[in-house]
Amino acid sequence: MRFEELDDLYHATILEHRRHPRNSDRLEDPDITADGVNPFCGDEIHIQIALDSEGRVSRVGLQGVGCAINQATGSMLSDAIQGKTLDEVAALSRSFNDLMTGGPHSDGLGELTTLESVRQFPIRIKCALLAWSALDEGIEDYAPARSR
Amino acid sequence: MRFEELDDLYHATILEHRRHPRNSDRLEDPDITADGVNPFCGDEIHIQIALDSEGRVSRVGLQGVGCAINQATGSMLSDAIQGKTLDEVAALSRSFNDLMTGGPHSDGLGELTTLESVRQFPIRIKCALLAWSALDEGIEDYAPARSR
Amino acid sequence: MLDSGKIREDFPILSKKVYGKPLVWLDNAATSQKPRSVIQSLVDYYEGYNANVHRGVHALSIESTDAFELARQKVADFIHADAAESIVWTRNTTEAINLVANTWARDNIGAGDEILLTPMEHHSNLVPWQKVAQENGARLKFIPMHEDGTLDLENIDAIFGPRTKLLAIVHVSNSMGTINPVKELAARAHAVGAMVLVDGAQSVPHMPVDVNDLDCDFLAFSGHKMLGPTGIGVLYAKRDVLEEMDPFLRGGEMVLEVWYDRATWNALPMRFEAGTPNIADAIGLGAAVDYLQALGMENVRQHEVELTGYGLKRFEELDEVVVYGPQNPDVRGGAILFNAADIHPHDLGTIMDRQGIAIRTGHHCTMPLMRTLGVAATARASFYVYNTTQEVDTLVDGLKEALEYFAHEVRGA
Amino acid sequence: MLDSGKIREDFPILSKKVYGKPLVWLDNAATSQKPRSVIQSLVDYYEGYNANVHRGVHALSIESTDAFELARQKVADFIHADAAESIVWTRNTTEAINLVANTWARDNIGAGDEILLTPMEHHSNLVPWQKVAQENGARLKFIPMHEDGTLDLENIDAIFGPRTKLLAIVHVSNSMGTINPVKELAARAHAVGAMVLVDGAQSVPHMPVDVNDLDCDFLAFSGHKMLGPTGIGVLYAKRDVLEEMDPFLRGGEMVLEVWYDRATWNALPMRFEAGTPNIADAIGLGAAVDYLQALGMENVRQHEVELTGYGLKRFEELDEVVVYGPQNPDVRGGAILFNAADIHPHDLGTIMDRQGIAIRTGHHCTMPLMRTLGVAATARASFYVYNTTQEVDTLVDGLKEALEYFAHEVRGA
Ligand SMILES: Cc1ncc(COP(=O)(O)O)c(C=O)c1O
Ligand SMILES: Cc1ncc(COP(=O)(O)O)c(C=O)c1O
Repeated sequence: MRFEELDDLYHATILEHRRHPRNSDRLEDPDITADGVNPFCGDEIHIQIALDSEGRVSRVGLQGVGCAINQATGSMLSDAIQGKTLDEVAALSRSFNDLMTGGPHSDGLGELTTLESVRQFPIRIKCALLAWSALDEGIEDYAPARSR
Repeated sequence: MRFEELDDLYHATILEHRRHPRNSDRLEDPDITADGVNPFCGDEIHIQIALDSEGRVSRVGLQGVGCAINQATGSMLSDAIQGKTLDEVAALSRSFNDLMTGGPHSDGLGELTTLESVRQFPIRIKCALLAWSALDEGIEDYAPARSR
Repeated sequence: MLDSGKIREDFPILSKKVYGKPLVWLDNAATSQKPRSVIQSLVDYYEGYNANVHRGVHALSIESTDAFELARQKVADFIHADAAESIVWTRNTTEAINLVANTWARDNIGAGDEILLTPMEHHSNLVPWQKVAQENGARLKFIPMHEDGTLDLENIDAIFGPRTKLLAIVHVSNSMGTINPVKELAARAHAVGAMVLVDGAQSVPHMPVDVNDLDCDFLAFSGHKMLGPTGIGVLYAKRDVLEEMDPFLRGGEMVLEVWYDRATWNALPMRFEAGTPNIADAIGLGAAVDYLQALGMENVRQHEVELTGYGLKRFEELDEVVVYGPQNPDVRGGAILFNAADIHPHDLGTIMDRQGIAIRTGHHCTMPLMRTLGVAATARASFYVYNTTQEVDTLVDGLKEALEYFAHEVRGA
Repeated sequence: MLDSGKIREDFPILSKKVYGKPLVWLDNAATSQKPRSVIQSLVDYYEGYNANVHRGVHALSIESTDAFELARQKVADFIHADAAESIVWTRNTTEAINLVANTWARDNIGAGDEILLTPMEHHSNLVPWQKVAQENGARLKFIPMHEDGTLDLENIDAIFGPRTKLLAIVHVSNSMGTINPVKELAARAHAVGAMVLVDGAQSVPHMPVDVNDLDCDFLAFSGHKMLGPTGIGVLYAKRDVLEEMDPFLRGGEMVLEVWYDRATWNALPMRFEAGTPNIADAIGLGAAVDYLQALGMENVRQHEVELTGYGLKRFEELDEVVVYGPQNPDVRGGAILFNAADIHPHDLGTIMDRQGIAIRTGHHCTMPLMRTLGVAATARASFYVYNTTQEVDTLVDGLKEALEYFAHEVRGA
């Protein structure tokens, strides 16, 4: 059987992240928490973020169950947002969404760019977006608390 | 336009009965009353029967609204049951039902036999049966009262 | 405006003969015929990409889901709805109205509240409200009607009040053709805080309908009356109204998460679509909408105004025939309701049938209206895009002969 | 027993290619494919005799009514129902169950009463009862289940009691294939005066089902899972039960007489069919029943026992794959539920899809069961009359390669 057409989707980088997810330890005292579920897949993602005094992401915890795409995206995300301000994280999230929907996207996505292949499998795009939409909501929920 | 195929359904005898329904005066003190409605057609039939001392039909009143078939059948019925015992009326009703369903039927139906043509118009058979099923029910309701 | 001759070629059934005579289909208010493109869309689905929708990762499921949701978008565009989420698939108009009766109405209409209707409602927009009234202690109230079948709005201010919770009104009467001033009445209803449900079974197929212009909260219609397959209908509802409503039917597809003792609901509009939907026929309705859009709904309307005007004029030749409903074709739909003085509608129906002419006879699912008109039954001829003035002639000539036929009684077997 | 090779020729879609590979349709528990005769029955209807049923006097209406009612009789005969009046058309299994929940159950289940279910119910036979329980103050109770997905009936005497009012049970589990001893449980239920509803969505299409033998009060199933069109389903109910039930949806067709303030109901089964029915698809389901009857349901069952037995055996070659449900093909239906140790079902689904193999992945509308099995999602291959042992081989070989593929991670773009 020839699986070439799958090699983009299951790119080595993606499978490596899935096998060895980064930052998987749960943070005990996070500033921000974010949770996403996709009941149709049984996929779950849980994110904790600690900020430093300047409001930059200092530590990330991310745990989840789900398919390779969902798992790998989460792992890459947990690396990619390190050291960024929340505004920068939000911009990154927009950029990743653009990548998935085929729009023009900035090139600051690093490893995440390997997920571009998911676009050839439209039904799986939501797998790649679960962690990001959870993150967006987490940040949104945090923002009003911050301005209180 | 050629209506020949309709000439059986709208046989002269049938149209004549429809135009001049027999026994249409309402009886004031009937022994038996029977009413039938077919809401889908808006058809109605109301029958009153007076019995003589021997239990034979002595007078009939029959009023109704509805199509030619329904009206004509009612009119013929009101003639045909005169002088009969209730058992004979019930037998006549069975015989008419047989005529409509294409079964073997006795030949005591007289004029009613002209309605045999209705069988070529199956959707109209219920029009011919309305008066008879009302009559059947009226007799059934009367029977227990009689045996009390 | 429409080239009916050309249109007819798209409808295979119209070349059929009945008792050796060409079929003249004038029973469109009951159900319409279907163009080849709609029939073919069903064949294409079953031969090419039949699969259950929404939860499959395989190719056919993705293809069927896309086509199914595209059909929803087509229907949304057709009635100018803002979003496809406002379109809930049902079996027919009747189920759409029952959905609202069993959800929004059940939860929002209380004792002493009023549901406002018209005397010309189809049973499907009357009997569901009788149940709500009975169970919730509400009252049905009817807008008065003139003899010509138009609403009597003289005392309209007295009709709407603080207890009015719902106006449920037929847009175009399936019996008399009356077009009701739904937009104006909806504004009145909203002014007293009432909701508005429009029975669009006879308007959506026949004229441009814009839910934003009407500003109705609910609109119900049936696919089978607008060139689409049987088994598919639509409930349109404003998004925020739908969002607040409890689900109706429950089961697969409409849930988000389920535990043994409880469940949460899926997003709109799936929340209101329990179980495997009627996928093929939804796609078929999409094809019907394509067909109507290509004709142009203004043209469809214009065609029917012309046919109805012509028909009403020709009916004047028939002395013994009474026509019900408004007489001006510009303010009525394409249905002519009538009675021949001396011939019962069913006899008329049978005689027409033997000439290949299909008309409807009886109460047209408006029994109370029949009583109000003082008749037990009536006959109805109703038009659509493929009907022609020649067919109207066939009908009127056929009626003439029927009248003559019944006038002569001395015939023998 | 069945000649699947010959059968396949009757199904146009089966000659389709997906990504250049022959379609291997193993998603039959979600929906089945359709033979040419069923598709043609729809074309024949729309091209030949499309008309609204039951109230027309014209030729087409009579023809469509006859075909529509003949289809009902065919379905009645198929499940050995005594009378066609026991067959109510619905959209699908889900609507059929909701009909009972909103009528019989709403009126007959009271506070403290118990509704007995199993842990393997499809959402459609669970969520409607949650609503009844909540609104009427009743309790849902679940028959315990063994690890292998069969019911644990050891303490069965303690399970049925005087408060048991309804047993609502899936005949064949759509997830695990378990065949439940419905007949025995129905007898128990009746012994305590409870009613019995059987979810036959996965039994009626796949094996002989006799409602009199099962002695169930209600049986629900879907046309689209048994070679029929989408949009048509069936509620069977015992005649005397149906006779006592209040109507569900209200409107045209289900009424006898209507006044402005009240209505009376039509005869069975129309009383439960409001509005224009899905005429074409009911006739299509009749054609599907003809097709299945010609094959013989005993043969259909035998074919699936063989395929499932073969499949379960071949699955044993896959070390890293867990199969759920009972292992003996004689006591289970034709669905194999499984998980590959290290590959998420959705990744598996995508990999199979690219080989042309359609399997289903996820929770199969049995989320609570998935939790009981301790998994978030699973994969399922399910069989029908046109599937072959070669297709089972394609599936198992494909799974092998997928497992190998995921085992090697060092690949680059
Ligand atoms: C066991 C079972 N019950 C109920 C259903 C629901 O069927 P439908 O979606 O046709 O209503 C299904 C199918 O999905 C099923 O497999
Ligand atoms: C005005 C109107 N409302 C409701 C209906 C009911 O439509 P359906 O039978 O498709 O539910 C009809 C059609 O019969 C109608 O003409």
